[in-house]
Amino acid sequence: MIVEYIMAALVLLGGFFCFIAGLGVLRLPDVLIRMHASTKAGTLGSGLILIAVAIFFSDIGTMTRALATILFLLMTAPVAAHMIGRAAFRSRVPLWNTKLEEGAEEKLSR
Amino acid sequence: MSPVLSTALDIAFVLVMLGVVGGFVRLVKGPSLPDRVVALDMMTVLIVSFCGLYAILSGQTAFVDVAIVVAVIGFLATVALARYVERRQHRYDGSTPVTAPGAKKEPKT
Amino acid sequence: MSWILATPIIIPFATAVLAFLFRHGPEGRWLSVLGSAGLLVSSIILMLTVLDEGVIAAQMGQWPAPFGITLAADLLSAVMVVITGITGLAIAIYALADVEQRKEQLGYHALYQVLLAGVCGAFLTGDLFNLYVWFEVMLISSFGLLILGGTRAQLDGGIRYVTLNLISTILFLSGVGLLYGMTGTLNMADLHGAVQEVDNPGLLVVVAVMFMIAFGVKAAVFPLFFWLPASYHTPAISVSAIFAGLLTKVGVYSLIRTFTLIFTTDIAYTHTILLWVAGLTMVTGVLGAAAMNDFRRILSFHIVSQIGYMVLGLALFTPLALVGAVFYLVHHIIVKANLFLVAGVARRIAGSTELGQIGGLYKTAPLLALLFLIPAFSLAGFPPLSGFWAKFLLIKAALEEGGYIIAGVALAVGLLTIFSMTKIWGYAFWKPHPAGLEPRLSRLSARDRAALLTPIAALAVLTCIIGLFPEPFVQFATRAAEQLLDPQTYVQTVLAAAPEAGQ
Amino acid sequence: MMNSIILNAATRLLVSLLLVFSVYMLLRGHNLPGGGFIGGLIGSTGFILYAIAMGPKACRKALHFEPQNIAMIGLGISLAAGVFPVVMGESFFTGQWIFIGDRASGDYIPVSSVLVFDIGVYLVVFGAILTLVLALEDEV
Amino acid sequence: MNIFGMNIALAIAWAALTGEITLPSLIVGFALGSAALYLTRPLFPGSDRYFKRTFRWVRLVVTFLWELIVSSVQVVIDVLTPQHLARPGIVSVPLDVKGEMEVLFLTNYISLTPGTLCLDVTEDCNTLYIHAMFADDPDEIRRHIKEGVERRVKEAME
Amino acid sequence: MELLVAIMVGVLVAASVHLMLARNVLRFIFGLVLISNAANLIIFASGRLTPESPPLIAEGETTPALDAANALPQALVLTAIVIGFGLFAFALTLVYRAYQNLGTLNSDEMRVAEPQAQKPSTAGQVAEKQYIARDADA
Amino acid sequence: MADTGAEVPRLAGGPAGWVSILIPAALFAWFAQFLGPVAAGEVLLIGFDWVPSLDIRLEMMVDGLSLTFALLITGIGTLVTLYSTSYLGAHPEYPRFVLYLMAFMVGMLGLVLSDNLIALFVFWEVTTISSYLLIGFTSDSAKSRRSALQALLVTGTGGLALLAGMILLGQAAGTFSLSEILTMGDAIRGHAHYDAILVLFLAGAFTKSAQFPFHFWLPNAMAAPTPVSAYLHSATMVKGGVYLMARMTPTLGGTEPWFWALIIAGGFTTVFASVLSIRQTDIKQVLAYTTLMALGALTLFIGVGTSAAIKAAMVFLVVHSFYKAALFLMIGIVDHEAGTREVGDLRGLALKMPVTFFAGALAAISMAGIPPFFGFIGKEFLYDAGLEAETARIWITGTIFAASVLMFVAAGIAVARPFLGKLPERFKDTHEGPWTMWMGPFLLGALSLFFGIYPDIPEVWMVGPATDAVYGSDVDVDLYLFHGINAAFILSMITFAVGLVLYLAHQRLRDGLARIIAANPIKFDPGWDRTLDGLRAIAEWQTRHLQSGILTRYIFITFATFAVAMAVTLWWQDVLNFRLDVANELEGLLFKHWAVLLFITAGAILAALTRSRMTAIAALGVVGIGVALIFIMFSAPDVAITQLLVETLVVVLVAVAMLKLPHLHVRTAEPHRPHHALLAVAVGTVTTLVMVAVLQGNLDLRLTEYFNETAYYEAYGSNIVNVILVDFRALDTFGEIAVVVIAALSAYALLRGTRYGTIREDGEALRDTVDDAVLPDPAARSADGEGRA
Ligand code: NA
Ligand code: NA
Repeated sequence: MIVEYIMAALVLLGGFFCFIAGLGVLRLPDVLIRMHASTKAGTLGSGLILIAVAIFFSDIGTMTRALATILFLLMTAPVAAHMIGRAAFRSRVPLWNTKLEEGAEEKLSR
Repeated sequence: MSPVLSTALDIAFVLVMLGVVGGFVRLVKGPSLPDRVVALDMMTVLIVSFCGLYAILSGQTAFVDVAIVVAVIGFLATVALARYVERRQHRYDGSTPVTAPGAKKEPKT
Repeated sequence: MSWILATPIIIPFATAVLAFLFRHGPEGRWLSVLGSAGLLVSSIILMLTVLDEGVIAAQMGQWPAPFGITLAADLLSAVMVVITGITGLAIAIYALADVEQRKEQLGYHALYQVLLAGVCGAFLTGDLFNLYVWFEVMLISSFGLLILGGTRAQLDGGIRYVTLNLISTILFLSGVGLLYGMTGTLNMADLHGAVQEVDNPGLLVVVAVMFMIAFGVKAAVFPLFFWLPASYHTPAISVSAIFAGLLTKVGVYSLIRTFTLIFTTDIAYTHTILLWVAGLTMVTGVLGAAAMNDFRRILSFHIVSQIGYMVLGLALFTPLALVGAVFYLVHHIIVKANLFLVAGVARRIAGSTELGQIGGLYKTAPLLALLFLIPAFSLAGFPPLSGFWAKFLLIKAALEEGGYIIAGVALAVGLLTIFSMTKIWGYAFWKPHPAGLEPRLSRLSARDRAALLTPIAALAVLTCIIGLFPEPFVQFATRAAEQLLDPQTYVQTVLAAAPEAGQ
Repeated sequence: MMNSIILNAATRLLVSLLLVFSVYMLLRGHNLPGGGFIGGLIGSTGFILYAIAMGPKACRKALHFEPQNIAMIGLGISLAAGVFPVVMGESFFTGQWIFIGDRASGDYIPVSSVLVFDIGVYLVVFGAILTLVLALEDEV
Repeated sequence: MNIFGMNIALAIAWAALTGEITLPSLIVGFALGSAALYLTRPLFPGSDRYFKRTFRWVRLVVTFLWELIVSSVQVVIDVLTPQHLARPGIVSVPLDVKGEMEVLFLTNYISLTPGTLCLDVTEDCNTLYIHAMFADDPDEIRRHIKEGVERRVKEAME
Repeated sequence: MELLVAIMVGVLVAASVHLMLARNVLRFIFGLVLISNAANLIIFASGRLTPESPPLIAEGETTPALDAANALPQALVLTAIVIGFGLFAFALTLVYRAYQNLGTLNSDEMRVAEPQAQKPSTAGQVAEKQYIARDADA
Repeated sequence: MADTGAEVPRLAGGPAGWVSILIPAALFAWFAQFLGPVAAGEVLLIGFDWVPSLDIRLEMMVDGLSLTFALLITGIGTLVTLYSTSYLGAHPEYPRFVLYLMAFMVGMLGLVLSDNLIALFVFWEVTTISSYLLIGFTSDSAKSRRSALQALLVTGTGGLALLAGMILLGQAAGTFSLSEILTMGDAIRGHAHYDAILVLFLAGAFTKSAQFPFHFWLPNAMAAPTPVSAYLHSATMVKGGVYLMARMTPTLGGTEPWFWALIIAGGFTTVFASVLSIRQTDIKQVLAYTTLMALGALTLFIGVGTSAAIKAAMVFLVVHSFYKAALFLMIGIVDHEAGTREVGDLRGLALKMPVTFFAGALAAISMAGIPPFFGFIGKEFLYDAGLEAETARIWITGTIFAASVLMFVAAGIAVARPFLGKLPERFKDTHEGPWTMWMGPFLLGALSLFFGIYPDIPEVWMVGPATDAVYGSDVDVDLYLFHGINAAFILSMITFAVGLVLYLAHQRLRDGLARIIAANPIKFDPGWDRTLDGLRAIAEWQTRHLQSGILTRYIFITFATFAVAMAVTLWWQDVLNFRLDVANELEGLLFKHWAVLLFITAGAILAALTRSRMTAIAALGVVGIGVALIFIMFSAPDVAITQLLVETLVVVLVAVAMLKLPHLHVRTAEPHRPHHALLAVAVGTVTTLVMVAVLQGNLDLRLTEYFNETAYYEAYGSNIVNVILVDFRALDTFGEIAVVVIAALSAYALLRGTRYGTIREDGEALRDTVDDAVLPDPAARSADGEGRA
């Protein structure tokens, strides 16, 4: 029973972070800031739900797969963010109130 | 499945789908290409959640497999799109009409 | 039993794999010829078996019908496979001199063999979804063949061909889905019975019309034929020829198969539509040909026009009309493929297929002139060549049914066919070459000459044989038509073919 | 080529991981979601990533075989799996099964023409998609 | 690695002994095995390093997870509050780590932790560019990364 | 449930037809992707929709659950998806290459295979060359 | 060149020449053996089954009519082929000529001998084809080509009508056998299809025999080499139509429509052609028009249909064949030796070419109808029959009178003008043609005289039996040269008198005619061109609109066809008569279902409307994901995985391709086209309606149940979808992977086979022709061996 509650909590929390990711992408002022939302909240939300899945099935095969999925997200989400961020910067997307360090412009644009 | 978990799942579904809707609106609004890519990337991550929720709802581990595949390939799509954003902007700056390359060869970048 | 039905699919696929792996050497093209010969042999064995035993069927994977996929051959299927074997071999030989090494290295022979496999699969399958799959196999290999070489005309023609055919494909697929949704089965013999029990018979007609449109695009009937004249003149001649011979005929075959076996619940509605389609197809196609000034484009429009005759046979839906349709199918494949092959030789020695730019073939290449005249006059329906009998049967069938107008249309279209065949003859053969060139076959190397002319001559001889000795062919077509009109044997054979019948 | 150290590093990790994962999906397909298509598709995604990150040339080198040959050989294997029963006197594509071990007790390893067929499917999908993607990548 | 292998073997042995080869039993077995190995480490030369690394890894993962949660909460706050709180900036950080894998690990860590998102690494692996949500004090950010994250990653992966 | 899918299919079809009717052949390709999805949904829905019960035989069982979803249309859809992908990939490369060699994506401007029809008068003159000899009388 | 004294006469045509002569000669001899039995009233049937299942036999029916024709065909054929050896033997295409001529002869023989309607038609068309090839023999000449086509199309049109007529007749009679049909006259004439059959048969006969208004092809056909004209266009082929009418007289004849059709067409043709013959300056054309006149007369008299008329027709048939072939051959010799056929140029050749002159004179006298020549008998019989006719007697007689007068004139023009008078300087070196050439006209001319003197011979062996056959019962035929001074004789005398006057005035007559004709607005020959041009214009108009080259229009028509056909069928079949239980449908739908629905809908609409490529791709991705969600929600994990993988690959490929593709709005701004939007909505609506209707019914789950039950026990798998894919329906999967392989190979070939930039904008024509064609310079080609890279 307690496990059910834990799972319910994880699921709700995960859903909440997912919602925040979506809302953040919608609301935040520029693309790089939006990426903070999608990368962090999205990954965390999915991760929580997957943990709930792992607990729910609790057989070795499913647990490994659920955990593998989490690991995979942790591994790829930041790389994806890096790719988009770099592309955004290079394609000179307007940034909201952003302080640019000297020389960063050239280095990043190449 | 206890009513608690079942209710939590229903709520979570609504939350996840709302997140997806948020992403979709961003996708439509843009305004820049990277914005759209971010929206799409986030949506694929949310689909992972959706699959996880469905796995619990149906009691079928099969949907965990869907989740893992989504995690793998969502990344690939994002990388490809990011490259597109980066390269495209280099090639055609702004929206000035592009002369079709049928007649003469363009230098490779 | 099973192997007899499967070999026309297995052989070309195996050939494709081997020919592709040996694509960089000369082995590839000889493998292709060998494989085509193997296909012909296997198709003849199949035909003999069908003649001997009547309808035959085999359950793939030993799963009983209607659960697994059934391959089945009645006389129509068998003869279509034989014709595929004949034209396949002829064009494989022709390709020895027609297809450049560059294209071979890109996989020409694999594409070609898979095309043949797809065509045979479509003729032999007894399963509607499997038919869809073979259609796709055919379609995608035809895409590849069509653009191989990549001239601008090919790319442009390719876009037209691809877009319109893809639409048809989607319609076909959706139709299969809907039909499954109504009947719960995919096996065509099983569908024959299942459609009788559909709750909403009118809906079945709606789906039938959907299939009609899907197959209509494939068969290039009015008003769905645009893709054909837009593209058939662009690829290599070998490719044009195999397309001209086989592809649209698979559409016609499918129309015949489904509208005799499955969609016969409201003939008054469906087959009346087909009758209109037939007439309009004949007329618009032949007028299109009259407007063209290119050897291959004229021939392409004639394909459309001739499809109208075949559809007419189906639309009339009498025994004699179906005899005519079957006879027409067989005749047309041989003749039309051959005409394209002749066009290829004409281009090789006279420099173009554009009628305004060539000429003089009659004087200096009399053999080619003869080899053109035979299929051309056969196409135009002159006796005693094969085309005459085909038209005769259909017109007789139409008149017997009181279809005076459609018979008149068919006759008038025949006249216009003469008109455009003689246009080619007048410009390419009789008129002197505008550049003063004397196109001679001797300009070709002996090897090329043999590779190019042997298949043409063989097909021409076949045309003459059908024309001079039509009786066995008519009898054959009669039996085939009987099977089509009374599908009970087909249905029972397919559904009863025990999985153990594998040996 | 993306010229990104981060992406390159991630790719190195992912390619082999995806390859292993794809084979896993292939082998379990008969009993759980997966199979030849899915396996082949996942396997190819790894190399697509490789091609995007490090360029098609490097990817071809890593593949060792021409992808179109892989695809064709896959087709040949699938065909052979279907023809084998014909040689054995049964219908085209009749599954041939050998169980190493005792099936009743669940301790067994199945070897079947069906699995061979699925392996062919895997190779076809893998080879074909890479043929396509690499040909396109060559253009970029 | 043979110590790691032994640890795995112990985990499997535990699971086999308990009669259920499930993930929880394996994890328990692994933990018990580690404890056993730790206690008997004089018997295994070089096992010191193994445990040091294991410890650093565990520390890294735990801090990482913690920071992921913190950063997400930060995002939540910014998203849910009506005004945009962020004061974004792009900051360069000189790098000590050299290997590709280390860089990957580092950047992933940075991206998933509060307020920072890794934008790019220069091709010579010398400089890291990050996007910070609160870039009032770039030096503070640099210091946090150099002395916090980078050090821990280096230690874990060396 | 099926009703909703039917409506969705209708929307997808309408959108894809609209795209396919565009002069830009790239839009046609987009339409193709959409309509393939629609066709797959038609097959899928034709097998009727069953929530939350995949056609898998659970370990230790010999048949799937009684309420398991219809497996056949799933297999058909799977086949159709892969075939559709093959066709799409080819169509895309074709459009790609055609753009480079024809210099346009506008199908109205692609007039190589079917050149702009000559003015009827000129065409007539060309064709008439064969008929130059005419007797004056009768 | 010294004569080496070879015993075997040398033929200019070589072996082909010998073949060409010996075949007709042998056939002539063979047919001659039937003269006895046929004269005795026998009808011989010799043949075998050809296509028994269609009631088609290859069977000769040898009776008086067919034997007469057969003998004319082979006899004149022998003479013409002999003539041709000299006329064309040196021509490089002479063997082809012989081939066509032999084919023609076989066709003609088959036509007149066939007992089976369809076999008759087969041979009928053989004559059409071979005459096409013969008229176009001098293929370098545009005039020849045009004439050949004209002949082919005009007679071909008739031929097709004839085919329809024959099929209808065969249906009405229940057989295609002529010998049977000939006995069913009353039944056929009373049949509902009689009028149609008649019209169709006459269309065939009139075109073949060049009856007005289908006459114009025949004078043009004179573009053919002269032996061809002599053989085909006077003696044989053009009489095919006459044969047909004669043959069908017992079956179709004797009715009002038959009568009026034939006498109007025949009479008009007769007068019209004889007037025009005077107008010609080319002697061959003069003869051509007189041939038309003869064909008209024959038609006319077959139409009249009395025993006297049939008798007259048969006599005239034979008479005309003799003299007309002779005259054509004669003018051929003149042309061959003197180089012209113009009546204005030729003079006084009699001494230079005495034999030719003599032969021509014999034939011309026969044609003029002067006793004691066979032609006189022919004319007398015509007058007799005309005067005996029960209806339209005056008109018929008048027609024949006018024709006879003008034939008299034409005979004069054809022979008197070239041979008599003072020899111009330019013909000084002209000499007689070789024996092979004059032998034909000489024999035919001589026979015209011989048969005039001994009319019993043709009467007993040919005309009599022929008349019997046509009339359908025994007719008393008695040919006589002089039968006392009766009305016919008096008319003959008047004919000569008027004819002589007109001959003397014929040049003025010709000028007058030329003026009248010039003023006449109705011109058939240019009308023919206008018909063809009109046809071509229609064809081009249709093709321009239908096969417009505009892809969007093609697609529009395709979808519109779908929408209209489906909508009409839905309405017509009253499919949408069920009541939709919406409440039930919507039961159990949760937020997630609605969300996915909205998600897909919004994605689809976005994809359709956006002008940004990136948005479009993303929208596609959205739809793909949405569909995958449906698969997830409705229990299809395998499909969902595949869908997601494929959808991602789609996005990846598009993203790669778009790096080099232009923006959606660059140069392709889509105009707002309401009819496109309307069609899109229509297609979508129709699809939804059909789908809803289909899903109303119950689904038979036999197949699925079978799979569920056997998957584990017989196919050893637990994932039923996969088991279906790799076992139950493995053949589908195999085909599908073939699609994948080939798609990849094709795309590869497309990308690798055509390097961007290697094909120049203007290089197209070069590639299509030059690359594959062997060029005029054979040296360059042979240098690189096989000529293949
Ligand atoms: Na075709
Ligand atoms: Na399948």
